[in-house]
Amino acid sequence: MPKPPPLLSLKHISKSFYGNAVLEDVSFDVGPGEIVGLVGENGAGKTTLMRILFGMPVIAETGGYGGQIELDGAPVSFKTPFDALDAGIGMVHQEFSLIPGFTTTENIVLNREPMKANLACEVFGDRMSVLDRATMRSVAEKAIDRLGVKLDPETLVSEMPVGHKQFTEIAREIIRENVRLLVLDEPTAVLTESEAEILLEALRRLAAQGISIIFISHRLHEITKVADTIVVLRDGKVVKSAPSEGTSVRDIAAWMVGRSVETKRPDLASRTFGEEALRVERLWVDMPGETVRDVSFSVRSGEIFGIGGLAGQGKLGVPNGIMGLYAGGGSVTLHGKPVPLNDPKAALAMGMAFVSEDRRGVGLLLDESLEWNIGFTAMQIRGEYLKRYLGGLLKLRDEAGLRKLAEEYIELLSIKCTSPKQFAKELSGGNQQKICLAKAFAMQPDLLFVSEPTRGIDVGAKELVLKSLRHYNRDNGTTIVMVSSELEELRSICDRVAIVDEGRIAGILPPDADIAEFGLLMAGEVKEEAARA
Amino acid sequence: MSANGTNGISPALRRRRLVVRACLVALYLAVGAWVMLSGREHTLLLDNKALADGSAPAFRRVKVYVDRHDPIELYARDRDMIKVRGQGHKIRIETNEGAERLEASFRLAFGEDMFLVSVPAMAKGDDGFCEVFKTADEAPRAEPSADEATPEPTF
Amino acid sequence: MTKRFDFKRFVADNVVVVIFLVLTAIATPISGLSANYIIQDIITRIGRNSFLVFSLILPVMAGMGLNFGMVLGAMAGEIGLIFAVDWGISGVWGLGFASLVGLPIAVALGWLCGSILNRAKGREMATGYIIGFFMDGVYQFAVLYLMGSLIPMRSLAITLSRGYGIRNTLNLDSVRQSLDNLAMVKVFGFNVPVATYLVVAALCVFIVWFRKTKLGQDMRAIGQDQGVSNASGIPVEKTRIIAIVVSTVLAMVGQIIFLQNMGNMATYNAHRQTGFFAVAAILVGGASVTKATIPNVFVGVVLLHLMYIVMPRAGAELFGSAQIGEYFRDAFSYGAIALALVLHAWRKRRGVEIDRAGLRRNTVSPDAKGGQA
Amino acid sequence: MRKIKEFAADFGWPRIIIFLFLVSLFIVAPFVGVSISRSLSDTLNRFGQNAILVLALVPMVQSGCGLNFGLPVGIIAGLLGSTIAMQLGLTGWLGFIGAVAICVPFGLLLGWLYGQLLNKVKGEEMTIAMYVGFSIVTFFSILWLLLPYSNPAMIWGYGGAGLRTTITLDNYWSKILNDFLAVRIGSGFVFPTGMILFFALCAFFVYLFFRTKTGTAMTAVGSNPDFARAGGVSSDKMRTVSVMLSTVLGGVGILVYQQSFGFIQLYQAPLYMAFPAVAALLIGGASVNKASMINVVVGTLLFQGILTMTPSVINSILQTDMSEVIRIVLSNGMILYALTRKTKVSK
Repeated sequence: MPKPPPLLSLKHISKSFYGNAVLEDVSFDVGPGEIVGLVGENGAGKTTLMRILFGMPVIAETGGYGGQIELDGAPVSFKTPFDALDAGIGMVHQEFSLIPGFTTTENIVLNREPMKANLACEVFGDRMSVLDRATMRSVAEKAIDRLGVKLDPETLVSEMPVGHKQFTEIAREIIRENVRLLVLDEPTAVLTESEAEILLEALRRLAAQGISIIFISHRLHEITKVADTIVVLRDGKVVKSAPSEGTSVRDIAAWMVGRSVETKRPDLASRTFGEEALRVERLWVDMPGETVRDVSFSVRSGEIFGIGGLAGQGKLGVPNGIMGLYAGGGSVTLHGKPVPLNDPKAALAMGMAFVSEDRRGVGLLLDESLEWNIGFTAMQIRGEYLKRYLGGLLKLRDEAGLRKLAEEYIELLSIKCTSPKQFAKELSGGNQQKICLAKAFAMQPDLLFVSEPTRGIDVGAKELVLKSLRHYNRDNGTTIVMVSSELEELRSICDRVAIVDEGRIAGILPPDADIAEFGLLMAGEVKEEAARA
Repeated sequence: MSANGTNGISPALRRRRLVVRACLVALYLAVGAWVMLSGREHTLLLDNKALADGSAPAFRRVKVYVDRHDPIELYARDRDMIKVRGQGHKIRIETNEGAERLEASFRLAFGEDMFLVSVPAMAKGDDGFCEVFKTADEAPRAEPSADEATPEPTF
Repeated sequence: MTKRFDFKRFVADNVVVVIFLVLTAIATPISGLSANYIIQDIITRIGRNSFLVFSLILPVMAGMGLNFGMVLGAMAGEIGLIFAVDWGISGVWGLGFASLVGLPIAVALGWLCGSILNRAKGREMATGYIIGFFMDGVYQFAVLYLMGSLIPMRSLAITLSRGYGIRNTLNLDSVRQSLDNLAMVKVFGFNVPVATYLVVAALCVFIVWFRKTKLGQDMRAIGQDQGVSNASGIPVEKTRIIAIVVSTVLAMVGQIIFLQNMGNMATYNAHRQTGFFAVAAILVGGASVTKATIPNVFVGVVLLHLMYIVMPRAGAELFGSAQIGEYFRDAFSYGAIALALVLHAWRKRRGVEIDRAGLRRNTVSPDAKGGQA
Repeated sequence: MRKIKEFAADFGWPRIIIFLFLVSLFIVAPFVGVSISRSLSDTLNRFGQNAILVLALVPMVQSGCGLNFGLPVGIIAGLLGSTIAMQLGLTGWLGFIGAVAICVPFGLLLGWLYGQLLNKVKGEEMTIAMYVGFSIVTFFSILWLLLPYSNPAMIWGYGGAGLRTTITLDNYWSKILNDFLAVRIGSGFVFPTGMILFFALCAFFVYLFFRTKTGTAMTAVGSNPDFARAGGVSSDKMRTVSVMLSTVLGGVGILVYQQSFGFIQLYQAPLYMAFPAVAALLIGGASVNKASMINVVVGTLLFQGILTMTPSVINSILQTDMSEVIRIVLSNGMILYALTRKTKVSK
């Protein structure tokens, strides 16, 4: 069978943010009616690629992209997402983009409502037309029909189950007459198994009607089930583009995470640990987007424990829950003493410290000086850096002490700044991260949680941050629990690495275990394989 | 943006809407002028006094009808006041004393507030029976100081 | 599925309405006013006030909260009336003339107000309130210093003796109750200003129709989620401005109707309390910052004004001082607004928590209950 | 040049214009026969009279509760203090100190309640604060009529019950701070040393407070509540403390205002008192979420300076009293500017 000419073809796409290459020479084709499964770790460049395809303004603002996008063989370049929509490309985002108080119908036809003109339009324009409710409904029903799902056109979005919301989103994209290509970004992430099943069925139906689909998911078995072609991105490059026939989940997992360099950890043998320091049992944390469902693990004193996994699976919820920043439950003990949950002050007072992944949101006082940033928690929790006056009646901030502390850490972590009085917002990302570390170190913690310590900082700073963590662990014997999306990083520094998937720990591996093992755990495929075996 | 289609309306439609809107502006102005003219209130002073040149005596008793207002009865040397709206008006009198003219129409100048209508002059057939009336005390009056603008201090 | 009527929930959802019902129910018999007197007064006040209150509905629909900036419209209406009186345009003609003069002013002020509110997203209400104060200064400047000097004034009866500026009280004799009296009909012994009611009814029809238009649908969408609306191509900022412009124009007409019934106008104070009365009325009627309907307006006007009628007399009977009654009603009106705003803010937060709890139930395995929840 | 531009953008054009306006008023003043020394004296007097009310806004701005339009809550506490002190027959220094002593517990109590309420409505504090202020003023209007005050200097001469709308402090503690150590220079200039000293004392206490552990935590809550929470600080508690502090300062502020003004104003008088204070703070360079002592001093001087100078100078030039209009447009324009200014989001 001769292959029809591709509908969309991406040719040598490259993109860099501030000299940091995110995409390099990415090329692949999407044929008419073909389903392409796009797979990759977080940060592999999937989102950036889709942003380029959609002409998101952020791309142009950061200097455009290289390479060419062709639609039906003709080069195209979209300036806004609306241009892409006009060209027949629809996108379903991970977050729902629906009006909660509107019905299914109203959402499906949002801003494309069929209308009946009247006299007022002559004066005030088309927007004075009255909505044609009957046609609206029939348009919506047609779209629902095309999807082949059960959806009541008159239910309010706020009252429907998540799955139906997802279908409504897709229905909205396919009512346009010219729609030819749909991009779905993690559409099954919020769905239950059975809902996901129905969705996949609907996608197949659409493909059969000639609509091409780019399907982004980390659930590899879904990809193998529904995709015709699988494209694997890693570090901004296409590492593999293969028909899904004859490709196993294990292959994809290996391609996704696999790097040529094997991690060697000669130091592992010489590491010794003390008693059990932290014990977590049946922890659940209600952190939006990072829900932890049921996590149990234990860490020994002096150990560096890594927690990895894909974004949204709940790895970030673990430290945030234990430190009391998000509502949670379960039992956590530190050296045998129970840690009260939902109480940050108590958690800090027990000798735990936390470097948050949300550096600018939670980690720093952007509009205050570095002295404040570094010393604040120590002052509030440990009562340090306060000077007593009037026999202890009046305790004022010890500016000199704070300054000394700040200078000490600026020296220690080689933080680049003009003075300890500089505002935190004026520093670069890497130096801000060091400030966050300094804040945690100033607490002289017994147990340190570090969450995404190297996110968004340059390579040099990354090395420095990791080195200071390693040294801190070695010199002070501090137990460290490190959460990171970067598997390599975890494997290079941790003594054990746990992988979190769907709010549960999928498995705990030594850092020098086979890379494919990690990949399978991350993709949640272990259960499946075990069931099959 | 083109999703809602307003940008893509045809030039013909655009022109038609432009015309409609221009008409609407014209209509707005026309209605304004119409309302202004027909709503304009004038005060008529109905005067039943002998004319200064003695050419017509005052009626001893006369009933005056202005437009559709209730009739006003005037005795000799009476003066009464009536407020009318608009510029064109009709006046009609009923009397037993005989008159050369019982009915007349007249127009008022838009810009003036008060007119003096001499009933004997009108009855005589004089066309200048309605003239602008200027009050002597239209100069700024001394007014109670309480009415001076002293807005209460507020925020 | 039949929904059982939940009394507790009903009270909780309409607590402001319930409080006012109870208050007036207690105060009415104490006041000793006759039913006839009260009903006649209410009939008059519905005609006088409801138009003003209606002007709040559209901005609520567009998610901009209660439009305290409606006083701008009231000012435009007052300027229209000043010109109508100055030019001696009387009767309903005068009202029409005032509206025609006020229209462009209201549109311009509304546009200005909407643009400012677009720069203060998230705190529209406080900003709208301050815009009202600010424009009050500008209004004073225009009416007190420009009218008669830069803007020619004809009538000496309304200008101050110093030659410019408008007097403190404007006599509206020439238009007094001209709309009310256009078709005053006696129904069961009560005087009903049918023409005024017809105007209000026409406005209701307009609002019902407007909700069905594309623009109305866009406003509802923006009111619920600006981000989503923007992403689907609805011009958010422009639509918000339109909502405020329409509101301002309606307030302009409303103020003219209000003042023709009153018969005279405190040139510099008439608009000051307009926003407060309108907002209090619609909240007392059970509306919230995000939802306001036509019944809310009528219930609110009736309840609020019932209290305004009976409270001073009840105070006089009970404490021997009508002043206390007046303070009582002011305190309750301010309190009602504060309470409604507090309840709304509180419900919004509770709503978020309930959503989150729902999420947790879906995702957290029910048997994972080791610690305290 | 660029530096100047940056500075202007940072400081805000409206403030610079207001500053230049005030300077030009002072330059013009002698030419139209307005005495500079008297104007300066008036400005200082009004500064002392209002500065603590402006200062009262600072804690809530710093803790992230926004501009305290609910300042009347504190003012009510102050009114309770002064009326009760008067009822008890306290005069002179005893009277003033007594009034402050009575006002503080009321301020703490009302502030605590008010703070609890504001914690329930995070994000919409300003509108609600405004109406809480209005409600409490009207509610206390009832109480002024009903409470069993009996000092004949305070109650209506006839009728018997209820407090007067304005109560003179002439035989109590009128001008007691103003006259304390007051320095007279020439014919028109009086420096109200006592009052300025008292303000300086209050400002110093607030300054000290913001250097304590609690004060530091409060600033952090206002700057980034998530950071504070992660640092083990309860933002609700800090906000409540800031509201209580603001309310007490509001009460003390109105007491200072009263002794300088010579009268206690009751009933509807406190209704709009928050607005000039807010305007003054904003003119001084504060924003909706950041304020300092310098903002208070500069803002109150500028605002009160303009209020003093416009009636006399503009009146002499234009032969009309436009000061009222200028005041309204200026102060509300300033608040409007602050509310609509795109707050620099540093996230």
